[in-house]
Amino acid sequence: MPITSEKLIAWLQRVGQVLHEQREYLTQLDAAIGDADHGINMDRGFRAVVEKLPALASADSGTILKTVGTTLVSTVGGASGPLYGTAFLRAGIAMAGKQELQEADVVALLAAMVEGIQARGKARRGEKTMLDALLPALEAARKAEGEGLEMLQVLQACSSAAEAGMKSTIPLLATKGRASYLGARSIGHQDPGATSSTLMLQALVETYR
Amino acid sequence: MPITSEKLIAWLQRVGQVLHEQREYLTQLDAAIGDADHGINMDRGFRAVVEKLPALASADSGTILKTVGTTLVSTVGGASGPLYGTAFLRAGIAMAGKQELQEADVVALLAAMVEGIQARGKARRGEKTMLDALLPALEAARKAEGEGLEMLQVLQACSSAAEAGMKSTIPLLATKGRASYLGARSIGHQDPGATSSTLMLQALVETYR
Amino acid sequence: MKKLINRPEDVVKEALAGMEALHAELIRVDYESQVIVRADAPVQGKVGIISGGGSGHEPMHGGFVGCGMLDAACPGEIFTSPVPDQMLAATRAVNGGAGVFYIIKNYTGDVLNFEMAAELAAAEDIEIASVVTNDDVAVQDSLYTAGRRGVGVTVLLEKIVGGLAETGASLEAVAEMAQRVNANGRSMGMALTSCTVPAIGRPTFDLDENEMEIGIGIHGEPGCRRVPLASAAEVTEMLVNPILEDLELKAGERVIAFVNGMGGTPQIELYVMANELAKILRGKNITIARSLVGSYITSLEMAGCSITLLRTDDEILKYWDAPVHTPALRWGI
Amino acid sequence: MKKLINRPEDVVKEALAGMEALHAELIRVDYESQVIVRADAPVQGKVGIISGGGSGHEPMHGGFVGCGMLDAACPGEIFTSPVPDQMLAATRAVNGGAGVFYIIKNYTGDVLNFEMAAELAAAEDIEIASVVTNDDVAVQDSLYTAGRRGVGVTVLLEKIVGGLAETGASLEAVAEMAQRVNANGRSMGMALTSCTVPAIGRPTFDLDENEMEIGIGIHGEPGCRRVPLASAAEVTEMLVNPILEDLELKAGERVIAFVNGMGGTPQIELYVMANELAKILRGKNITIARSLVGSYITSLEMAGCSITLLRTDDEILKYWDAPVHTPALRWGI
Ligand SMILES: Nc1ncnc2c1ncn2[C@@H]1O[C@H](COP(=O)(O)OP(=O)(O)O)[C@@H](O)[C@H]1O
Ligand SMILES: Nc1ncnc2c1ncn2[C@@H]1O[C@H](COP(=O)(O)OP(=O)(O)O)[C@@H](O)[C@H]1O
Ligand SMILES: [Mg+2]
Ligand SMILES: [Mg+2]
Ligand SMILES: [Mg+2]
Ligand SMILES: [Mg+2]
Repeated sequence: MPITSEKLIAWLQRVGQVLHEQREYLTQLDAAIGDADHGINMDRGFRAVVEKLPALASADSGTILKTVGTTLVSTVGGASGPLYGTAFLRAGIAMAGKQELQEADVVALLAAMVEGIQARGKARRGEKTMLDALLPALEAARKAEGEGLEMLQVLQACSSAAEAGMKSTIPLLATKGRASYLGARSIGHQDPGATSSTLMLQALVETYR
Repeated sequence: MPITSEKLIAWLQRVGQVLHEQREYLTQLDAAIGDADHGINMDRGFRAVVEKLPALASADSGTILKTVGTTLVSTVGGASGPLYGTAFLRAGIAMAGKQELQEADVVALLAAMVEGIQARGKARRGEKTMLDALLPALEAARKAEGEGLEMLQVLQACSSAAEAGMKSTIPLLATKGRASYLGARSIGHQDPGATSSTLMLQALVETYR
Repeated sequence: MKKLINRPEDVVKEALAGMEALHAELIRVDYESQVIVRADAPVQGKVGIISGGGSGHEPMHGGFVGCGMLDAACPGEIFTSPVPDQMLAATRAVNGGAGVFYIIKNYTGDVLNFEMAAELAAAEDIEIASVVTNDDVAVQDSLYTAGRRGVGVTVLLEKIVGGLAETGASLEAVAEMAQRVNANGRSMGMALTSCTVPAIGRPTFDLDENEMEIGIGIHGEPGCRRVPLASAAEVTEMLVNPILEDLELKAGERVIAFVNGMGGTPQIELYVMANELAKILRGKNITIARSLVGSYITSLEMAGCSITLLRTDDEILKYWDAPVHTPALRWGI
Repeated sequence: MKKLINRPEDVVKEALAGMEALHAELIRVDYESQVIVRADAPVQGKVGIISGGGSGHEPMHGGFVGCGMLDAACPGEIFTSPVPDQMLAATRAVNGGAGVFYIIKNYTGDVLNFEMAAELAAAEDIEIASVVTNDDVAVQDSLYTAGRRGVGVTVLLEKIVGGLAETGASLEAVAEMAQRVNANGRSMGMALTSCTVPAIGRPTFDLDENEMEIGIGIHGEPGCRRVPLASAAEVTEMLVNPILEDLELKAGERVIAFVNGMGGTPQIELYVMANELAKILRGKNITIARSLVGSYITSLEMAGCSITLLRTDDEILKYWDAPVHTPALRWGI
C-alpha cells in the first residue's frame, strides 16, 4: 500500500513524539562527542513541525515535506538544521505534487534526502555522521524495491539498515562535524545525527503498520 | 624572676612557632565568621618578626616590642595588623629602656597593649574581639600582681583568664569587625583574634617556665 | 544547577532584553527576528558587518554590536548556530547599500546556516562577502576533520574589520582585511571545568579535581586531550607553544595578545596567565603591541582560559585603535 | 583546588606582573612597595587619588589605575587589607602638590591601615582627605556592627571622583563629590557559591545545591542569611528592594545601574539579572541613565551577583562620562 499524505503526517507526528521522548538520550550522545544540543535541537525543530501539520491536512506529499524542510531550517540551527532541512526540502521537491508515495517514490525520497545532506555537508560514508545511517538505509530501500518487495518490507529493510549503520558509527573516528575536533576520543561513541535519522526511519515503519 | 630581653625573644620565637602550627585552626575560625585570612595573616606577621629577632639580641625590651609592632603593621594587614601592631608599639613605648620586666611591668605592658587596641579599634568588652581575651588577661595579671604573686603565677593567671575569655566569645554576638556583618550567625563561633591573643599569652607562660 | 536565571528556555531572550535595557543607546533587539542591531543601523554607505553564533559565549557577539565593530549579531540557542532567517533579517537591517560582510566561525552549523542565509540574501540583490575564522591550533586542519575552529581571533577580527568598515571602506577591502587578520591569528584554549547548559541542568562533561582539558572549543565539548592539572606556567606553555609554532612568529615581530577567560575564571588568574605569556614572548623577543585580558568569548561559566596571538602591523593597529562603542568594548568614544 | 596559578604565595605578585606586562602603557608596578601606579604619576597640580584593599577583587582596584580614575592602588594579600607602608609609598608617588585623596572601603582593616598611613603622610606634609564607602544595605549601620561595608559604589565613586580630579579640582571639591556619591549609592549582593582562597585550598564556606547566600560582602565571608535557591526574578527583588527603600529613590529620578558579577557568574546571567532590574525600575519610573554590567568588584571565582544603584544628576554624569583609560574601564580615549 502506498504512503498517503495522511500517513506522512502521522509519521511526522510520531517523529515529533519520539524525538521528544529521546531528547535526553540524544543529549547524552551529543554531550559525549559534541556540545550536548542535538536532542534539544531536534525536539525544538519537530515541535515546530508538528504545530504546522494540521494546516497541511490536505496538502500533497511534496508540500508537506518541503514545509518540514523550511520549518527545520528556521528552527533547529546547528549543523543538523541545515542538513535535515535541506534533506526534507529536496525530498519535497522530488515528491512535488504526489498525493501517494509508492515504493519507488520512497527510494527517490531517501535519495533526495541523502543528496541534500551530501551537497550541504560534503560528508561521505564512514565519517561518523547521519549519512552512516541514511546511506545504508537508502541502499537497503533501493535493493528491496528492486526485488519487488512491498512497502512494509521496504521500510523495514530501510529502518534495519539505518539501525545497523547507526551502531556502526560507534567505532568510527569522526572526520566531520563537531566530533572531529575530538580526534580519537570520538571513537567508542554513537553519532547523535545517525541516531536521530534512525529514530525517524523507525517511526516510519511504526506509523506505516 | 624578671622577664629578660632574652626571654622576651624566646617568647616571640615561640609565638612564631605556635601561630604557624595553629595557622589552619585560626583559618577555620576566621572562615566561619570572617574571610579566612587570620591564620595566614598572623603567620606571615610573626614569621617576619622572627626573622628580625637575631638583630635584636642585645636590644632592650622596649626596642624589641616596638620592632614587633612596626613589623606587624608592615606585614600583617587586615584588622589584626594595625591592632596588634599598635598594641606592641605602645607596649614598646611603655617598656622603653627596660632590660628586664618585673611583674608590674608586665601589667603595664598588657595595659598599654589593651589601650592601643582600644584606641585603634574602639571596641569594648563583649563585642567578640581580641579584647575579650586581653581585657580579662590584663585584669587577672593586675590582680595577681597586686596580691604579690610571683611572675610565673602572674603569667599563668593572665593566660588562664585569656583562655576563658577566648572561650567566652563563643556565644557572643559580634558587634565589631567582619564578624559583625553576620549578625546572629556569628553566635556559636570562637573569635579568631581572641584565639591568637590567647595563643600568644599561653606561649609566654611556656617560654617563661 | 545553580544559575541566576528564570526558566531555562527563557535565558537567551531575557539576556537579550537585559542587554537592550541597559545599553539602549547602543543597540536595539528585534525579538521577532532574534537579531541585535546597532541603534543607528543601517549606516548608509558603510559595509554592514554581521556575525552570529550560539548564545552562551557572551559578550560575543551581541556585546560587540555598535559603532566601530558589528552592525548586527544573530544569537542562536545556547551553543546552537542561529538560523538563516536571523542572518537574513540582520542583513536587511544593516544594509547600507555598500554590501554586507559576514564573520562566520568555522563550525559546520555556523557555516551552513550562514551559507543558506547568503543564498537568500543574494536573491535580494544584497552583495555578501564573508570570512570563516579558523584560528584554533588545537585541531588539525585536514581532510580528516571539520577544520579548525573559529575562536579567539574572531573577537579581534570583529574589532579590526569593524574599524575599517567605519571608514567607509569597500566590501573588497573589508574582506581582504578579514582574510589577513584570520590568516595571522592563532589560538588555543583549555578548561579546568566543564559548563552546564541551562536546558540540560548538568555539566556537559566531568573533570575530576586533578584533571584539565587541553585544546577545547567554546561550546562546552571535551577538548583534544585530558591531562593532569598543571601550573599556570605549564598551562601557558601548552597553549602558547603550538600557537608560536603554527604562526611562525619571529623575533622582532609584534602581536596583539588576547588572554581570554572562559567565563568562570577570575581576572586575577587571567593576569597570572598573562604574566606567563609575557615571559614567554619576552624570551622570544616578540613584542606585545596591544592586549586584551578578560572574558570576551566564553563558554557559560566554564573555568578556563584561551590565548590568542595576532601578528600585527601598523595598519591592523590603526583599526584596532579606532574608536569603538559597544556594550563590551569601548574606546575612543 | 583548580586554579590557573603557580604557587599560591606568588599569586598576587604574578598577577601584578601580568597586569604590568600587558598594560605597560597605562601603569607601572613598584614591587618593592607593592603599589600599582599610573604611568604618568605624579600628575602635577592634580589631586592624587589612591585606593587599595585586599587582592582577589580584580579588576578592583589595580585595574582602575590610569588617566581619569585612580592614580595608584595598593594591593594587599588576598582578602587582606594592605599595610600603611603601601599607602605611604602610593601617596608619595601620586603627590602632585594638590593633595592626595584616599578612597577607603568600610572594613575595619582597610580603615585602620589607611588611617595609619594618613598619620604617616601628615608627618610628610602631604594634605590627605578621604572618603569611607559604606553602601552595602545588607548590614545594619548601627552601634551594633562595624558599619556598612564598602562595596559596589566604590567602583562608581572611583570613576566619578577620578573624572573630577582630572579637571584639576581642589582636594575639597574632590572630597565633597566623594561624600555625595557615597551618600547616594546603595548595593546588595548574593552568592551561589563560595570561593577558594589559594593559600587555603578549599572554599571558605559551603553551600549545597539548593542554597544561596543573601547579603554577602566581597571577601568570601558568609552573608547575612542563607535561603533556598530562587529564580533570577526573585533574587533581583531581594537585592533591589532594600536598595530602593534605603535610598528612597522616587519616580522620575535617574540612576547609574551597576550589575556586577562576583567573578564566576557568566555575562549571560548578568544580563538576565539586568533585565529583571530594568523591569523593576521601569515599574517604579526610575530611569537608568548609565549602566555598567560585568565583573568589576569580585570575590575570586565566587558565583554570584551584586547590584548597585547610584542616584545621579547631570554633574555626576559629567564625571562618569569623562574620559578614562585604565586596564578595566576605558572610554573617551
Ligand atoms: N558535514 C556533515 N555532514 C553530515 N552530517 C553532519 C555533518 N556535520 C555534522 N553532522 C551531523 O550533525 C550532528 C550534530 O548535530 P547538532 O548537534 O544538532 O549540531 P552541532 O554539531 O552544530 O551542535 C552529528 O551527529 C552529525 O550526524
Ligand atoms: N574593632 C576591633 N577591635 C578589636 N579587635 C578587632 C576589631 N575588629 C576586628 N578585630 C579582631 O580582628 C580579628 C580578625 O582579624 P583578621 O582576620 O586578621 O582581619 P580581617 O577581619 O580584616 O580579615 C577578629 O577576630 C577580632 O578579634
Ligand atoms: Mg551539537
Ligand atoms: Mg579575616
Ligand atoms: Mg551546537
Ligand atoms: Mg581580611
